[in-house]
Amino acid sequence: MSDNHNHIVDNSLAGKVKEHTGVLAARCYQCGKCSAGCPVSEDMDYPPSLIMRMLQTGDPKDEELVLRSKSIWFCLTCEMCIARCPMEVDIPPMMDFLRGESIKQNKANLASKNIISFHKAFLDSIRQTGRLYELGLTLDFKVRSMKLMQDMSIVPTMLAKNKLNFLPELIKNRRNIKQIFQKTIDKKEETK
Amino acid sequence: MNEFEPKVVAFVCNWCTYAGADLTGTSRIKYAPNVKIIRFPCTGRIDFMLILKAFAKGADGIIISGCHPNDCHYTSGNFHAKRRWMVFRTMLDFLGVDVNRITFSWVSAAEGARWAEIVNTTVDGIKKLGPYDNYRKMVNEETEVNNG
Amino acid sequence: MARIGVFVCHCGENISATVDCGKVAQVTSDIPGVVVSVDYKYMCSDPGQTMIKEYIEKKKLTGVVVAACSPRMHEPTFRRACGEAGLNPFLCEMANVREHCSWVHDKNDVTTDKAIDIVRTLVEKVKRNEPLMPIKVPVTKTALVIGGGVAGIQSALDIANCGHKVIMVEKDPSIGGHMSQLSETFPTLDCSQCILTPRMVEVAQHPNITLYTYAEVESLDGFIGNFKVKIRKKAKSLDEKLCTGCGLCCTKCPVKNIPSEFDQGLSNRRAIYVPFPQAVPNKPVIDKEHCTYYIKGKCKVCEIVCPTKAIRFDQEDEIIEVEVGALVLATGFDIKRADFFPEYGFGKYKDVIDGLQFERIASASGPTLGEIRRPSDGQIPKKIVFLACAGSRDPAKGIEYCSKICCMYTAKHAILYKHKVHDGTAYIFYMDIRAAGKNYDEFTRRAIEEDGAKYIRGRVSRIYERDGKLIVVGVDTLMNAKTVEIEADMVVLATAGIASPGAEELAQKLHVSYDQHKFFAEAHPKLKPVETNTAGIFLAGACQNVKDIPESVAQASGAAVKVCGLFSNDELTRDPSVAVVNRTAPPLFSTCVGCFLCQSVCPYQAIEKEEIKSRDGKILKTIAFVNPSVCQGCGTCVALCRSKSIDILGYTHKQVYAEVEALLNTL
Amino acid sequence: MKLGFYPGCSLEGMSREYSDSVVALAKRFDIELVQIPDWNCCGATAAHNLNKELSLSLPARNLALAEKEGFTDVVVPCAACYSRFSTTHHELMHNHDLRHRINEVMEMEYKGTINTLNVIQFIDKYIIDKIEEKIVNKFNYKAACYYGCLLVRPNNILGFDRTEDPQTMDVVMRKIGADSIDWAFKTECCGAGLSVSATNTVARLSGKIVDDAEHRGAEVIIVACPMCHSNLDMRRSEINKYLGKKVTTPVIYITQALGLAVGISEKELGFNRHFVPVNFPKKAEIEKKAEVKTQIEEVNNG
Repeated sequence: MSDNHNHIVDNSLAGKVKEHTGVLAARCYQCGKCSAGCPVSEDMDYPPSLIMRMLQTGDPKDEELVLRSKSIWFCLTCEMCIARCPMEVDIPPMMDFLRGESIKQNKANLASKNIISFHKAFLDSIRQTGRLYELGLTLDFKVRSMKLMQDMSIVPTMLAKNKLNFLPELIKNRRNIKQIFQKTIDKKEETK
Repeated sequence: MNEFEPKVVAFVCNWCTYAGADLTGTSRIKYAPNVKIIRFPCTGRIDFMLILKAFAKGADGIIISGCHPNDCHYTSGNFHAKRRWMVFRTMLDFLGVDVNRITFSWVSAAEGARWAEIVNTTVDGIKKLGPYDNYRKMVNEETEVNNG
Repeated sequence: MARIGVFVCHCGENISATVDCGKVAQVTSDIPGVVVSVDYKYMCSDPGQTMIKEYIEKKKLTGVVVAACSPRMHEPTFRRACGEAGLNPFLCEMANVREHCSWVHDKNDVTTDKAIDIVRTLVEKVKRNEPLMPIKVPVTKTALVIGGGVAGIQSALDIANCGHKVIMVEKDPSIGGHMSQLSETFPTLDCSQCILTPRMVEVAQHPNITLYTYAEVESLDGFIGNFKVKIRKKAKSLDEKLCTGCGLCCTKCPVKNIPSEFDQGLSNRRAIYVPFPQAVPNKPVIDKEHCTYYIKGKCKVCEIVCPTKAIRFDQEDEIIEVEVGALVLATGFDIKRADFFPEYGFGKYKDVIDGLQFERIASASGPTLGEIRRPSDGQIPKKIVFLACAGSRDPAKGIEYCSKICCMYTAKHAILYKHKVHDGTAYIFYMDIRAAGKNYDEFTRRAIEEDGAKYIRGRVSRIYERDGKLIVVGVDTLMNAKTVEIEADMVVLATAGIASPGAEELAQKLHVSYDQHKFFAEAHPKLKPVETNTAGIFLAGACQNVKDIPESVAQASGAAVKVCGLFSNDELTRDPSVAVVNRTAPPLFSTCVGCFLCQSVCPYQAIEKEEIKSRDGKILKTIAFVNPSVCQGCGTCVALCRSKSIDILGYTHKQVYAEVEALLNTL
Repeated sequence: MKLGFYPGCSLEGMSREYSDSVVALAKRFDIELVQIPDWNCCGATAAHNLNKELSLSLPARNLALAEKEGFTDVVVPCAACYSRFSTTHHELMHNHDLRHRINEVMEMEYKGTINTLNVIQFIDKYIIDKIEEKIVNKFNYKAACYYGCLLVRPNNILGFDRTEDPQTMDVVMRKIGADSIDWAFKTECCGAGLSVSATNTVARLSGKIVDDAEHRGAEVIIVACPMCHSNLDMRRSEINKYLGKKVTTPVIYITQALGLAVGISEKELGFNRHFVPVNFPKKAEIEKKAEVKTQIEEVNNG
């Protein structure tokens, strides 16, 4: 009610988060329940509650760290944080937004490039075929991440147990899918 | 600045809504200045002819507010008000008075924020409806007829 | 011709910050009938009031309008001033330009114009005011105290010791409230029972106090100084005069497995029981819901064993009617059970308990006789974890406000634990330590420094059981939000304090207002903390919001003083704004046609039939008559009267219609 | 009866045994699951990690297609897809501008008539009441029902069971004679999308889950999500490495468990595709067990 009245544009990262996801960083009172419950907080350089704090400070240095952090890429969007947050601060959509922002500004964390390249490979597979082509995905991922040997142990078994298709499944209306990509993610990347 | 600023009269009871509006002040919650309050001991006292009077004299909207059901300082005044309002409302409607210009609500002594909210929503609503000239015109014509 | 004086107050900056008071004075001086209009920094100050008085005399004023704060604030002040200057107090009205104008709008012309309109409105009203004489009503010098906790006890004793009669109503079988359940009290660690029980006994024995336990207020009528209260005495199935409180019945009753309310379900009681050994009165009641006789129609063991034949199965609830002059509400609070927190497993795991249960475990009179033993297997917990804010400050699952007492009692729990389990470790997960109070912060420091309580700043995400241990998964936000896992033997949740279950219903019975959390609302957040909006009803203790013992007791004494102050007069002057039926010259006598619709709606049965007789006693007309000492001035009859024959003094048709016109600036 | 069916990519590939078991089970109850024609991948975690509109458009296309086919209930066995579908539906229904934008992006219209069912909801709605009379051999094992994240969270959107200590799966399993154990990792995350990219993390998270289940004497872990399955099953060697012990507790889909109970062959259910061998005691023993159990019950009741 009250904040409807001020129309000042907030250019801080927290401001952008508020604008795009409706999440008000200031609402977090740093109880840390999210960090306590987060399954990957020990893989994160900054557990969720710390990310919230860094948004609260509004210090450009902190915002930089957030966008370059591993944390935003390790977030599994398992929704545990919001399920237990006493202040109902909806972190997962915020993380989604931060990832997008991080890529836009070319600040994606290097140590997390596997995750990112996996996501990209995943999307490309859809872009080409309309569906996920797992074998292709794994190979593509290996090329992107240069982890040629990883998982080689299980791939044969996967084939043996015919868990992997040799040939990709193609959907008919691939044009449609391509359009969807062009109108959304590609466009976004141009604008950056 | 030449946007239409409606005149809204609020008839409120002394024990709940008047005190509630005081609390709005004490807690410094801002609201639209278009509303002016007239204090009654109880909504039960409010004579609905006042509504017509107010419209005739230039009000564009009206708020009537008292204690929540069961909370009336006088046990049942607000129930009588409510019941009479039910009847009166349909009558006004029948007579062609725009009942959307009248807000009937409960605000307790502890609901400062709620009072501000009700005022703002009512004022916004009336702004959309515009000034209530046609009622005033109607009334004045009548008086002319009576005089002529 | 009216001669009105307008006095515009700046209230320091409070009004003048957004309203141009000078302009208000200047513009309103042009209103016909206004002979003087001035503004001043503090009207309510002595010089301010003197100024008003001087103008009344100098200008021969017939009415005064003070444009300042809410009439609920200073109307009495200014009316008294007018009275002192020889002007009838009811010819003084207040224009509320602070709460309803300067505080809620920004600084600009619109706000000033609104202030002017408000003043104009009251000028037009006051022109039409009639001098009124306050109505005098007698005061019944007996107080009713609802609730027998520490607050109720304090109020009752204070009032009784001032020589006034007190009636105390307690819904449970014994007085004592939550305080009697506590082990030791912060910040001094003195034993709760030791300081409370003497006062409980004092209440029972005080010549001025009548105690009704196992009783509740049924209804309330009347008004300040003259309330009529119906009290329901629930059947105890016992003749209290005969019962000696030997307690034999309680040992023989075959129904053994009812969870004890007093021990928070950690022990069992019988169907006929005394809630706890020090109960006052120390006499049993039969719990009809569980008693075999009331369920199956046979048993009567208690009746057989009772040496004085005091059991009365046929006893009925009894309604007692009393007249009192004032009420003190001391119904206390309740704790929110923590089972709305599935992630903490309260109710699933026996050894996850709440604060009040820990009090019972730590209490010498408790189920473990004061030894810290966990409920599941009676083992002594070597690692214990306390969770602060388990429900408080939690809009998602609990309540948004801070329960205030948890920080302190959790620190106390940690200390008590360390005193009883020397080789044990106490962990406390907290967000903030709120220890504002005399010797409070020192107390929490003591818990940390002397008794080695391990405070961890962060919340707990979840608790699960594994191999008989409770795995507490929390975080330390002072260590880069590092996750902390503790294998605990017992967990104590500092659950939130909430309004007691019956609060809303009671508030509605008594017509006192309450807030969104169902706590009773004080008349003014700062200046009237013990009054309610209903004159003659006062607040004591945690029924207003969660309070600790010292605060409750202080407020209780405050309420007591208010009551005694009220009782220091033999009669009260009441606001004379009551309804009157108009009288006109014969042969009409009154426009009242005697339909008596008004009679049917009057909530106070204040309207009677009046017969107008001729000299030779012939009844000429029967019209309505309003009894001024009964009428409360709600005005429902006024709005209802079809012939507009009833008017309410201070809110007459003339006045309100004039107000409407003035408000719309069309006079 | 015909119902809409969205297998999703993993059910076509890595986890086709899941898809097979769902279809086979449905058939047993005379329900035909009809695939949404020309369905596409929902984008799973990847899409909404990188671009919001994309992450909504991909599922929206499928919803729209389903709507065109005139389905109302669409069964989506993959928890990830289920979550994406539900979220998309919720977002589009609560934000009109967004809905228009997305419709425009995919050049199709989604009105919002589709009701997405996860596999448990499907069982609950169409199968559970009829299952008793069809049970051939009781599935009487100690089962740890694992829900993972995406089935129960976020509750305000999915509104399926409660986020902490959910019960629906357990109820179903008890119906077919299983003894569903109370354990602590029902809804902890398995590592989901990080399976390929951050294997160690997955090993740790899934490790804790498998360990707790085994520790509490579970003979089998029941799942309803291909990602959970691949992490708990395919990644078992990494898991065991992390735990430093060999845990052999098999992981099967709830539909496979029900399948067994109503007498569908292990082959048909595709047990051979699992990494961790699923070898339950022979049927005879099961039946014996069952008899004993029923006898005991009779004794208790009589």
